[in-house]
Amino acid sequence: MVDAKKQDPRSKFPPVEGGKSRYNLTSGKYMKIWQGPQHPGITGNMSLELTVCGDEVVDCKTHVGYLHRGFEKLMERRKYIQCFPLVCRICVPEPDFNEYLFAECVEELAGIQIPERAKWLRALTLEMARLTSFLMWIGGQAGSFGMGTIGQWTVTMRDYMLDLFEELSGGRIYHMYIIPGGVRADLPEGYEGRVESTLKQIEKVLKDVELALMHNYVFKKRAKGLGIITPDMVDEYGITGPNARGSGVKRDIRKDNPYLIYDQLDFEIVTETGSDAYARTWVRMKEMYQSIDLIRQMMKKMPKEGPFFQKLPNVLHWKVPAGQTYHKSECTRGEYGFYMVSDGTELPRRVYVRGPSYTHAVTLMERLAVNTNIADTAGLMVSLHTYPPEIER
Amino acid sequence: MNIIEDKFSVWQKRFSLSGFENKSSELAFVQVPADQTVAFITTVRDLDGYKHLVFFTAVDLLEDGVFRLTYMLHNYTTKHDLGIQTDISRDSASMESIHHLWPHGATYQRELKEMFGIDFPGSPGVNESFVLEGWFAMPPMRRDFDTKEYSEATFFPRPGRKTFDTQEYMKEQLYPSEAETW
Amino acid sequence: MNDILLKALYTLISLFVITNYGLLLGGTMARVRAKVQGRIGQPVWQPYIDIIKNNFKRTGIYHGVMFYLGPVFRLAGGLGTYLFIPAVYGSVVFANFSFSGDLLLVMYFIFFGQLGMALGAGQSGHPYSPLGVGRGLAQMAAFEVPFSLSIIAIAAQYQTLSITELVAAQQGGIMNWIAFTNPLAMIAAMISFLGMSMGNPFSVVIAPQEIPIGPPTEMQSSFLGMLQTNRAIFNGAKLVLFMNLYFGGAASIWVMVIKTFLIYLYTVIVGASFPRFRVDQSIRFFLGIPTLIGIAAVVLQML
Amino acid sequence: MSDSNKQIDEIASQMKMANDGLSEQDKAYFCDTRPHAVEPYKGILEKFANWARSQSLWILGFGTGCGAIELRPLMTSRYDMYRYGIQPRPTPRQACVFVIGGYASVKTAKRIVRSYEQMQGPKFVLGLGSCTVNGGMYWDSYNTINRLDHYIPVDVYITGCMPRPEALLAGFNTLKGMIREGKAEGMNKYIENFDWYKANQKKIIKDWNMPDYNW
Amino acid sequence: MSLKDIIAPFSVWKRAFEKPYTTKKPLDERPGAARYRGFHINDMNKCIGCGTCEEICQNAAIDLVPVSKTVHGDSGLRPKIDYGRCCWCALCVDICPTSSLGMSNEYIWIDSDPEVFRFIPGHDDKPWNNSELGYRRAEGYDLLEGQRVAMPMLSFEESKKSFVEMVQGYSAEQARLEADRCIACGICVATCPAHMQVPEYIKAIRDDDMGEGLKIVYNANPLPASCGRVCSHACEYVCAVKHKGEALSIRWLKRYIIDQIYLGDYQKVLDEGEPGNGKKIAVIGSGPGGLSAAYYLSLLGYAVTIYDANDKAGGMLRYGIPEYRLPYNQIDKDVDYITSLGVEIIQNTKIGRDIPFSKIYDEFDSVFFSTGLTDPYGLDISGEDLKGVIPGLEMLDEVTKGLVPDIGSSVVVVGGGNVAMDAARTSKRYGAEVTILYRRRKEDMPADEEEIEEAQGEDCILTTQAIPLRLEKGDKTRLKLYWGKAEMVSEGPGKRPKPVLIEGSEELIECDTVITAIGQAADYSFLSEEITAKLSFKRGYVEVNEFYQTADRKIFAGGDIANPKRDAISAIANGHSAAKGIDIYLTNFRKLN
Repeated sequence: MVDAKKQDPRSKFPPVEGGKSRYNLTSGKYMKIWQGPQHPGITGNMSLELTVCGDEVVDCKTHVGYLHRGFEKLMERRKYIQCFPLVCRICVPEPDFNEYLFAECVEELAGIQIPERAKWLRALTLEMARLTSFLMWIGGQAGSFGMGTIGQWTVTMRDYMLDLFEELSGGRIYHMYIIPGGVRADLPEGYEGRVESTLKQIEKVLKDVELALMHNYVFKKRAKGLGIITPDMVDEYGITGPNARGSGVKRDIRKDNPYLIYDQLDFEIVTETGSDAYARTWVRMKEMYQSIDLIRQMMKKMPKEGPFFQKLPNVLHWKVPAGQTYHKSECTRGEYGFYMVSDGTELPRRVYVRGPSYTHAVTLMERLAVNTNIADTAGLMVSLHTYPPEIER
Repeated sequence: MNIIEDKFSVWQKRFSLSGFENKSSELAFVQVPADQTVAFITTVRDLDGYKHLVFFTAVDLLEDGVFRLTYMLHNYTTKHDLGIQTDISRDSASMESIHHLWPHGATYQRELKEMFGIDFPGSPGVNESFVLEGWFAMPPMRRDFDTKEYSEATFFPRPGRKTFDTQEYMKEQLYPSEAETW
Repeated sequence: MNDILLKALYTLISLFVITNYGLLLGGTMARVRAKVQGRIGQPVWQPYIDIIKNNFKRTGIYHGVMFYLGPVFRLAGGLGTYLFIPAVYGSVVFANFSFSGDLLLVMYFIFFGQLGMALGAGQSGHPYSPLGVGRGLAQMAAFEVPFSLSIIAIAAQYQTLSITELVAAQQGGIMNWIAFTNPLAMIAAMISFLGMSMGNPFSVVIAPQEIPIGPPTEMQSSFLGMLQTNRAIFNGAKLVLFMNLYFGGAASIWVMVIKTFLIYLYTVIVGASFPRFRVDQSIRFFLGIPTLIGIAAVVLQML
Repeated sequence: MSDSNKQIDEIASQMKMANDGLSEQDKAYFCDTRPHAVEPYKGILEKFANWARSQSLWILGFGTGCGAIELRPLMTSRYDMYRYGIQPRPTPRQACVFVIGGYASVKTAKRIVRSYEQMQGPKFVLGLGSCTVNGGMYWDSYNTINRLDHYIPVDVYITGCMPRPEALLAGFNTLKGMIREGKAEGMNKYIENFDWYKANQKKIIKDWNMPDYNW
Repeated sequence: MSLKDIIAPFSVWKRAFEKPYTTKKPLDERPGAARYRGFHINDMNKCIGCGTCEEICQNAAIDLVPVSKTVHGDSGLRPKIDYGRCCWCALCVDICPTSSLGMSNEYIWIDSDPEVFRFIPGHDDKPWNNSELGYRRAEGYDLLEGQRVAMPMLSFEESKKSFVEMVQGYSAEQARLEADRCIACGICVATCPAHMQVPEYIKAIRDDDMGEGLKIVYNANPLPASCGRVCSHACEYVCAVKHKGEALSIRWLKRYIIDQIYLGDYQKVLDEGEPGNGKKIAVIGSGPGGLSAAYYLSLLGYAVTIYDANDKAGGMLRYGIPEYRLPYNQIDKDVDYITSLGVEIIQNTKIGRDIPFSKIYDEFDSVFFSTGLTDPYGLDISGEDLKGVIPGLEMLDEVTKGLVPDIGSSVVVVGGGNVAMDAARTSKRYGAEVTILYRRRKEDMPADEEEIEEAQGEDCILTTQAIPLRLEKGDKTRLKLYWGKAEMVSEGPGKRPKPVLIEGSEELIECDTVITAIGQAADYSFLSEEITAKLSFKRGYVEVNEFYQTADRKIFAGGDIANPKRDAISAIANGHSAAKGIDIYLTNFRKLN
């Protein structure tokens, strides 16, 4: 069986079979260069092994593992509560999804019902995390095409969001807020007002960004037609999230399999039909506005008072009944899932983390990079919004 | 919920399924013998709309001497996740490849080969290292691999730590006498 | 003999001034750029410290003779460019070595530095360097087209290739500036100036994100210090050149400062607002509208 | 048990190294030649040089771990490290500060060593977070190093997980002070104890060869 | 390419005319948020060194190191945190049972020496030690349970009518829930006089492994059925969980284990002990001390004979504690297992009266006596010898023997100890109106808190700060008791205040019976004179060494006569120590001779 990628019909360059180096590097026609792990154009710490002919990429191979810490192994020898600080590290820009999914899996296996307010608070942090992550992403997308100004603004806006997180949870990056049983603390006093003023500020900057970036001749020139994901590739490559929605595929777990309180919120799935990096940027821009709207809705609809934590059995020797489950949620990059197996002891038997970047950054990237200009690989990679730690964990 | 149960009875006519576990309206698990797995996956993919390979992973059931492989598939129409599980022997673990169904299956298989030592003959690049580099020990996700021991032997924990056990220390301080030791 | 010594002294003064001016201009513009980005920005004198630090590096790896010579060529290019441009009209000190055909020599020197750099970068062995050099040369070839057309147009208009004479021709009021007497030539040249100053959207040569950081990937320590000094001089030289060619030159050093500052600000204004083109896109861009404008300018003169 | 051991050996033998297929000559990319220590200048000249070094810190843009996430705000307008003379550089040749963002997996450790050696002296290393001190959260992981100072010399440690950007700025201030006082001589320390560092590095980095560049 | 696409991007320059986002002085302007998880702080006075923080830390970042003096309920250890491991998750703060651990909002600590990042919060001098802000566990979020699982009990209405056991015992579910609260710190072990392995047997309950539990319990306590009901549970006063609210009900969990296993199954679980070695030991008194010594001696292979003056074994457990607290069949359960090991109990034989002490002294290889305190103190007021004034113990003893005490319809109990409460509540069960008089305040009462509460719950009237003045023969009732009000006079700091009679205050209670329960003294009359001369006594106690060996090397003594704690569990511990001592004395002459 020949790998589908190797027969990419778009490639002008003949594939060579046999698993050997397919391009004769000594011929002088091809050159192999590495992008990353030490490279500002790479998302996180990973690398692309590119074979180029002139300015054109003829073969791309993703190398990951630079951030492999063995989370899944480490969790096998930690108690359930001890896994809680660990999981958020799997995804740094958006740690809350890990916390939520881990908590959700444990709660299901242990049969714990969390209070209503905890659900709202969880959804609130998740949505805030989405906004935060997108804000950094848009800076990266503009930056990967050389427009540093946008990144300077939006990363600052992200920082304002981090201030909110810090106030709520006590941590800027690793919030460790969603714990099995609920959340760790209630909203501080006057939080709503500060959220609103931050959102207003972000909205203003987003308007500016939209004007300066989305209606930018050069940006359009670069992003349009870059990294085209056709709708039929979506299932084949397991593409989820904005990458799929940018191709007009209407899928959003928040709507399809609503979790927490998403069924009580009023929103529509954002789609674009351009299928390229530009369309994906639009999807994410719109999802930022959507997130802002959802945060506002939640602030309004949230029960104003009530318990936010359901007492757990003593966590020092908490035995979760045997069983297995899978939970997923819609993070900024796509479907984020936790598969958990418990064997009835104090330690989880297996926790598997399904990160959307797993397919986006490896198989999909390897396919899309072929035949792009070498200067576009960074932009292409960012437009897939990949994050390496969730690949290698 | 009934839909999946109906489907299950249809599938059961063709495959020897067992261990059907209907977790919720969104999730079910089913066990398939190893030799029928890929055929079953192909069937549900092509005929039942489970087009999306969510993930593919293994659990090391050391006590039973098997690896339990889990293929999680998703059906976007019914919005249902189906976990297809199969047990393969731990010794000379090998499984049929699914990279022809989904290209990213090859990545999962590459990872499983590296982390568990499960072979997938024919899967592209399955022997290439994935996340590890220069790894010569047992595949680390195997249950009998002790990561703490390995870490302490390989890396250098900073010396100079000493801790006291509360109970032991209080005994030393408050009732060191042999008369009260039992 | 005295004349030569005096000339040498004047040249040194002129170089000293332009180097410092270039460095300060660079520092100032970094602050201006920072302002758009909503921050304070580096100190104005930061380029000095960077150069001092780079020259004080204890080690420096080299990859062969050409690697040594690359920055030297580059610096020679920068110096050459500047030394044939009269910086201040009518000033003895800043007249430099202007002569009747200096415009051609200047254009050659603009190219020369880049070529020298290409040799050095090529020997560094890093794959990013030749990629960057390739991009740089390709893009340069492209922006030279409208620029050359513009030069041809004004040379035809004033029947001279001497910068001093061109400046002299523009004296006596703002409407005498070539910018107004031959706006098409000015527009073509100013667009190609964006490419020449390697700011966005034509900065892909030294872009950190798009694979190479360009020719200087392997350049470090005093090599880098030399390149930075050159950048200051070269920048100054280009600004002075454009000022002389299109904006009436400068009768005093203060006028020069103001005019060059504004010209530089123009590239910064464009640079902060746009991402960068890929090299093929920028080539297409330069060979499109700017070239057409340049041709139009030439044709208008020919008519 | 022996069966499974055999199987593991088999798996190990099937694993391909990144540079498989290269000639023996090409494989030895790693620089084992001994560098030479460079003595600092004496007196006011060195003081001046140190002042300049402290005021112009160029960070290598290599996000080795999660600490990299806080470099982003630091570089952008909220914290604006440029005003302190600190800026990122994309290539190790031009950088003089290496910020190790927390944990380093074995695979990254190799790149860290490589990048560190490519940097030109004097060069400084900042260790972020617990992980660089004693392994941090990943103290029992099979793939992360526990003590960074066993592999490269570290000048300043900043506690926290993650350290806030302010803590990083404070760390840079400390580093600046050390440079001005002439205390940040990590590079010479590395050269003087070259064998020790190399032995430590070789103990963990089994796949010692570098990836196959064809330059 | 539209014109908008060219012009719109220049809108970025708007920003150039606005205020920069940059924080001017980031190091001064932005302290951590009020909840920031910064560096640790620890309240040294609150911390008890339980080590729960160390237990929950997934990074093995916390060591416990000696800092202060070890006392009961405080190990003297304090957490030392390795910032080369910490991840600032604050789980240690969340779980800290005393809430002594917290986090400041300080977050800058920079050093070039990696070895310095280990410190003892609160002990080492750090600038953030007094930080008010920073992470603390939020209200409404708690990882530990502070409330006890409620014990099913008879209502007071029910209980005061009969001698049915009032505390009904946990169900399996309740026991597991209660056992789940344990944090297994082990601080209680030092405080338990018998040093029972409390965390281990509680773990056995969690694991639902009663056999294991029983084994652990019998390791240190051969009378668990009794102790599980009436132990004075010193452990619960030092329990780390108590700082969160209520202590773990360690006593009732122990009882739960015993209640789950039939006596007949004991042998399957417990060790048989060593084979007989032919040596004979005499034990005088079958109270907890004696039974404990007998049990451990018989495990060591000695032939043990217990001499007891009453007709049933158990001593004060049986005759001093009413049945509603400790049913007799539970004492029987403990005693029966001990006798099943071959221990011989000779009842109704009082040494000194029926058999001379010297005979036993000569006949056996060693003698252990724990005869307890049997002589009640008198009230020392006039009219004390009137009819109707009876000592509390005597009354309880009668009840145990099945006699109906002659108490009439109204009773005054004088005293504040457990005996007083027992007497009062027993009287209540015979239908009397009961008033308890106590000299000091309620918080000074030596009786267990729950006993006082239950006594009050059963409508016993508690009158504190009341000093009996004199007794007179009554008119309608048998007696008239005059008492005076007392005020508490401070005796200086650290000392407990003394009750002093308020001159002129005098009140009267008319009653049928006055039960005195203000303490007892030991009775050493059974010892032969020559032995008495050999032994040394101090304030009524026999002087013993750590193995409870008296000045006569052959004689060991324990229980209330040898230790001032005066409770069953101490007596059990004494018996155990003495058994060890006897073993050493008989096998290893050099050591204890």
